Amino acid sequence: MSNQLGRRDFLRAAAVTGAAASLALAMPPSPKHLVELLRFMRKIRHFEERLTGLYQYESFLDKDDLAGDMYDFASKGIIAGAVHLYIGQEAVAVGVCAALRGDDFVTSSHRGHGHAIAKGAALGPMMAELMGRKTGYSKGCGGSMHIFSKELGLLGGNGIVGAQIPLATGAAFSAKYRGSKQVAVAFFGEGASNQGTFHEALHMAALWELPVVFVCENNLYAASTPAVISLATPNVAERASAYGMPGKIIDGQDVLAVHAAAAEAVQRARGGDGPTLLECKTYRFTGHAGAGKGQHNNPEELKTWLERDPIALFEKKLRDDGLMTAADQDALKRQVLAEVDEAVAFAKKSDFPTFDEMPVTADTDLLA
Amino acid sequence: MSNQLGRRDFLRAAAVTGAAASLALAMPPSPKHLVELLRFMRKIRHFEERLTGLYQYESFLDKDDLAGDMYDFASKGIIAGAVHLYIGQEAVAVGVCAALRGDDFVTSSHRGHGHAIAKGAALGPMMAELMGRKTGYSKGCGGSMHIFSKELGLLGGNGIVGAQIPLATGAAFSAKYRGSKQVAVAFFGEGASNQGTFHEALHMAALWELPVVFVCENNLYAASTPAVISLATPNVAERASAYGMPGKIIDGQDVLAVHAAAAEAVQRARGGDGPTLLECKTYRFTGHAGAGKGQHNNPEELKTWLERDPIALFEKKLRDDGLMTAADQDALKRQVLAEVDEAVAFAKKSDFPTFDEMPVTADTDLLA
Amino acid sequence: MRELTYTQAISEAIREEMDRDEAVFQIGEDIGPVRSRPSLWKQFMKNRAWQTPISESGFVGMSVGAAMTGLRPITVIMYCDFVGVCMDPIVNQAAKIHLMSGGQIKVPLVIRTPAGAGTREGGHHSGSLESWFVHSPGLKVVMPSDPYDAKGLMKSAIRDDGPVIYIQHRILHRLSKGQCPEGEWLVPLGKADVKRPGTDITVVGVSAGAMKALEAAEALAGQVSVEVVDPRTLVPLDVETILASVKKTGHLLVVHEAPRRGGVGAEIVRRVAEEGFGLLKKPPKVLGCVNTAMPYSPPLEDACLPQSSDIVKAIRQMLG
Amino acid sequence: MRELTYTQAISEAIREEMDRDEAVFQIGEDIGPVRSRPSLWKQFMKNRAWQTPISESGFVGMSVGAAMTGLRPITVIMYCDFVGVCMDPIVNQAAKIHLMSGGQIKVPLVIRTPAGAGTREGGHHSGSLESWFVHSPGLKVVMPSDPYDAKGLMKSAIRDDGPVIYIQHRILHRLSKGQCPEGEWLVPLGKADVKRPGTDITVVGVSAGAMKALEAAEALAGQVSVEVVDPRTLVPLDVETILASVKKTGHLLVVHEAPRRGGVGAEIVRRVAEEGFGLLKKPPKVLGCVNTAMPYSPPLEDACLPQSSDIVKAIRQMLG
Ligand SMILES: Cc1ncc(C[n+]2csc(CCOP(=O)(O)OP(=O)(O)O)c2C)c(N)n1
Ligand SMILES: Cc1ncc(C[n+]2csc(CCOP(=O)(O)OP(=O)(O)O)c2C)c(N)n1
Ligand SMILES: [Mg+2]
Ligand SMILES: [Mg+2]
Repeated sequence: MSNQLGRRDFLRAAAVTGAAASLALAMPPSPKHLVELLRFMRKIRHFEERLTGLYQYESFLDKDDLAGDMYDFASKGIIAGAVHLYIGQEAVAVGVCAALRGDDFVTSSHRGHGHAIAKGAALGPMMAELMGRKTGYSKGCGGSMHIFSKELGLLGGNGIVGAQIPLATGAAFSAKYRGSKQVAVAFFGEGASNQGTFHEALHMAALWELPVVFVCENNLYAASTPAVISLATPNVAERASAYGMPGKIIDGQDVLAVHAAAAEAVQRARGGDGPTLLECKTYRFTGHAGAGKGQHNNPEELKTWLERDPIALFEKKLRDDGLMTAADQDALKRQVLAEVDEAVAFAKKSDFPTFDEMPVTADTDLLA
Repeated sequence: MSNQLGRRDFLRAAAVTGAAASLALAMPPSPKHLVELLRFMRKIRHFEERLTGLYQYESFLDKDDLAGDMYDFASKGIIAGAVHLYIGQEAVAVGVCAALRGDDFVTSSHRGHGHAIAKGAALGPMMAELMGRKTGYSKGCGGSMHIFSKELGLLGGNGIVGAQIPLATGAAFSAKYRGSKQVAVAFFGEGASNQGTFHEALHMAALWELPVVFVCENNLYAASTPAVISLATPNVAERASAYGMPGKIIDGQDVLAVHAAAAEAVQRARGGDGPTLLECKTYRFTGHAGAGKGQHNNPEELKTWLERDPIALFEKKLRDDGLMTAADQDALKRQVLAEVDEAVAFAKKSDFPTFDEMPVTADTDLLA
Repeated sequence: MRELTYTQAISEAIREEMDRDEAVFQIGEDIGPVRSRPSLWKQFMKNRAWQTPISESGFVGMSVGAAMTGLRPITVIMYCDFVGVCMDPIVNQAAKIHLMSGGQIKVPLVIRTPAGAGTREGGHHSGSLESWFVHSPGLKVVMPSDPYDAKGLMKSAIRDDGPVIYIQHRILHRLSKGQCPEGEWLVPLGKADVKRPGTDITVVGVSAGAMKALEAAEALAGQVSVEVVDPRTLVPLDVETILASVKKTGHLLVVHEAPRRGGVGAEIVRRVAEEGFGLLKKPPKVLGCVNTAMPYSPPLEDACLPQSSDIVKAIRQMLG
Repeated sequence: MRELTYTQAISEAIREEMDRDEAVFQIGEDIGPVRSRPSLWKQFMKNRAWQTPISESGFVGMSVGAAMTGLRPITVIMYCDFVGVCMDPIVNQAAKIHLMSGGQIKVPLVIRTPAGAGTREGGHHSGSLESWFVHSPGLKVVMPSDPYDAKGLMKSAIRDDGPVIYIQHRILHRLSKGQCPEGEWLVPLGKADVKRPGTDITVVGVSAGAMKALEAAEALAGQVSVEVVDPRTLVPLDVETILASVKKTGHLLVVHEAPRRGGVGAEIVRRVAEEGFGLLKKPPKVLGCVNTAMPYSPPLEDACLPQSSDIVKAIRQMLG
């Protein structure tokens, strides 16, 4: 049975050109692949920097507020809503997705642009989604937190903290049931590790030896809440032992360290040996939401983390190893910036969807 | 502030006569207390044995059923509903509750008669509750799974597996907030340890160093599901380390072992040093539900566990230590059986509540 | 023809659909027969019944992930009341992913849950929560009242490409038997059934409400001609059949076990008021559970739930 | 008199009630200002604001346990949509314990949650789920539409001895300002308010629906005399005030942001149909969100939500 099912077209990606996923089989990565890792990190960085500019921020924070919006964002710009930036954490998404095949699955969080781009999402439809256009990945129906791509195995960001963890576990269950040898990855923050879904999903994944990798990005904050007051023990990785699952702590600013750990965990999963929990220690360089325009949690602390900018660290390594010159790197950056320009232009000239184009089935009584 | 609040009458029990709780301060327990421990175990045992007789069991199990009731019970007897017996596990409730003060809090599960009796519940109103009479602890509105007693600090059984764990944690929070030095205990099964509430509540209890003791009764089954296929690792106690909390494995058939471990955990909690997870290895001697009339999960395995009947083991110890003779023990048993008779008589002659007596407030539009 | 019980009918539907499509499997607590760990995965591949830990939000979420990636889970929530611990994966994930993904991703998931009261199980084991799901766009909601519908609707639910909440009634498990054809049949989602034709009053009975309405109709036979309409699916709702009946009778009574306040009775009254204004000769009425948690004590439970005698009384009042 | 914003009004209520009763405290995510662990407990005792991990079912359950044992928590669910992860402690525990304990144990708990759409946050951050709570006996449900009510109802909610769901609207946070007296006032639970008297049609506006109804009434001023009734609390529902208004106008439109299907509009229509049959001259109507998950794209979100222009249009149609 499993073979027959496995052969069906269950989100098996077509050849995904330009996807970080295409780097998967090189371990250790070849020089060409290393440059691609850098390119993907830059794509995320510059894509998101551009969002900041397009987001017309208004603050409503009232210092005496005991009762209002917990989050301080709003925009009347061309990009609206709650836009959570990934800047500072790029090494995690890129390192992990580089260890995946095109047909592997990824679920993500509210902070999902980086995971989508690293899994191979093109910047044009990403930008269009954020501008609510019908050329967006989710036809404008999703927005920043809900970027799906069936062909890339992108099972969506998620607005519910922790909900993506069982979803990835279910995709892994499906892969095992179908015998397809696909692997699933769930990306989530240290804040999400306090949700019941974390416990339930990790436990069942271990119990049933499912091909899933749990990637916790511990960026030390959950919105305004520091990890130091919301985690009873400092390391999320240690929770893995409660399920008899391996748990590892990784330097999330070092893309090669992330990639090596992810490759091992993915191999373990694909080989039928079950799940792994990876805790990547990282940091977000902007405020929680508001496309980078909201207040940062801790500007002092931020300074020391900026010294560990994952892109700068990796560029230095590539120069030190003689694989790229500063000029090469500058050229790559320009290429990416041009790609971002194109994405903005593509999105801006795209139409908004109309109500009648909303993807709903007639039998659900839309207007009843 | 805390003192003022602490002095208010928040479920502080009046002198609770006959409660196991009154044994609390004796550590190690005095001979007199040891006899009381035995008495409480017998009260639970014989109370529940009587339920079996009052439950008019009908089986609906269809071996080919893929779709029906997962549980095989129904009764048209004087006691109806889902009645889960505690027989076999008595040492846990009695050992733990003997380490509590009268004003400490207990939350319990669907299998809650033992916890209620051990915390001091009288058999008459217990039996009346199970017969749905207005003299029952919950005026007949609760039933087997919902026995509450404000004055005994009994915050109810629970029909939702795992829901009682945050409730006890909240009672502990309240005790700490009020500075009342009360301790809360949550009783739950190994099955419940797979619920998200277990994770969330244990984590917050550890984070905030709340005065709560988590008592997991690992009786090797969750309804029809053996722990061996539902726990990824054999010991629930090991999960405590994920929260930086002590976790201990205890022989749940040995009332003194349970009592010693509980006394230590309660002391730790009351002293402000935070929560403990105790895993008591135990076994239920009857089927999951149906007042002991449903099928047992594993009759072969049961035989070996019956050799570790907690009452028989403890009686032997008391005889070996020269604290009681067989005749004393027989007399005690008869006393308890007579108490059960009285409870049945009391309940049977009690009235059913009427609709108009239901404890609902007028402003909730009961009939609107 | 042969006699099937309600649960036999559902079992048969599941077995046939499993034979038909290997992507179909069941997952949930205590659904057996997986009993020992070492051979677990192999057994599963044979059995297609996946017995879980008590982790509803985990395994419902997993079912959504599995449904997004090619499988067709039938996920069991043992009692309807327990959905309180796993509403998120149902209403925020399963129900919304199709729209939020711009129509790319379908979630062919059946959530099957026994509901209903009458067994003296008290406040946590007596619920009927269909109206939460009716109010959650993206879900279909099915509530069969007899074996024929139970089987045919289950098969349609499994073949549907979106998430379907299939609510079976725990009293019907035991009480409902009926003549059924051999072989397979489908009952379409969105088509009500007139279980008993009549001319004086329309009683819309939901799930066990339909059974009780039929009892009441029988009790009134010769005095009042009661038309019993079973909507069978609440989303989509076959309002046309209800309106046609009300047009004929001029009177509407809705019966369900969920509390009256905010129940599907209100929704049915709204549809009739908006779309069939003027058809009613007298005020419509909804009979549901009293607005309270379910008490355990048998006389209280009986008093809180609508009984067929209450239906008889209500009909007499409404027409009298 | 002075001007208060909606959030200032709520803040003031909370602060006053905290001063009045030391059993009152807030608990929830990101409610600050606790920032560092070592001094945590001490700060808490000072601040009465308890910033939690992201563990809603845990801390809501804890709040219930705290409320059962003498405290009066105000528990914050950051967005109404997130209640999917913690319905159980709300509807099975908080709501039912009073009845299940035979009336022994009270649960004086306020669950405060911002709801509503209009901020382009998509499918998981735009929900209004009041009707789930309305259908859960044992809860009271409060939805203020302006600063005066927001403060007065919050104070009543905190002083109530049962669980109260207090739903504040995220758009009103920013847009709603109003003249308020100095000092303290209470608004009772269960008392609707006629926000604008009129004679031609009754518009029952829930939360931001009341604000939009007032805009529509203003737009129609001189042409149609619109009476805007704000129920303020949905449980208990002040049906008398609604019936009195409908008796005068003969027309009923209900406006809310939750989906029409199974929304509180249906419940209000049921009450009017059952208790005020014959008062309506034309079919009643409910304007709610289209029955779909909320799409992100601004034109789609705008099209799915009832706008004041839709209210104007509906009124014209209904009377025309
Ligand atoms: C169930 C739920 N609770 C709360 C929120 C609000 N919220 C959105 S993001 C966030 C913080 C998440 O922190 P973490 O998991 O560490 O991820 P990070 O933002 O740091 O990437 C919170 C509390 C939510 N979206 N869902
Ligand atoms: C949330 C929830 N899921 C499922 C059930 C059904 N159920 C009742 S008892 C039980 C087994 C509980 O096992 P365990 O926690 O080990 O306790 P035990 O019965 O062994 O004492 C189950 C699955 C429930 N009551 N609540
Ligand atoms: Mg974080
Ligand atoms: Mg057990």
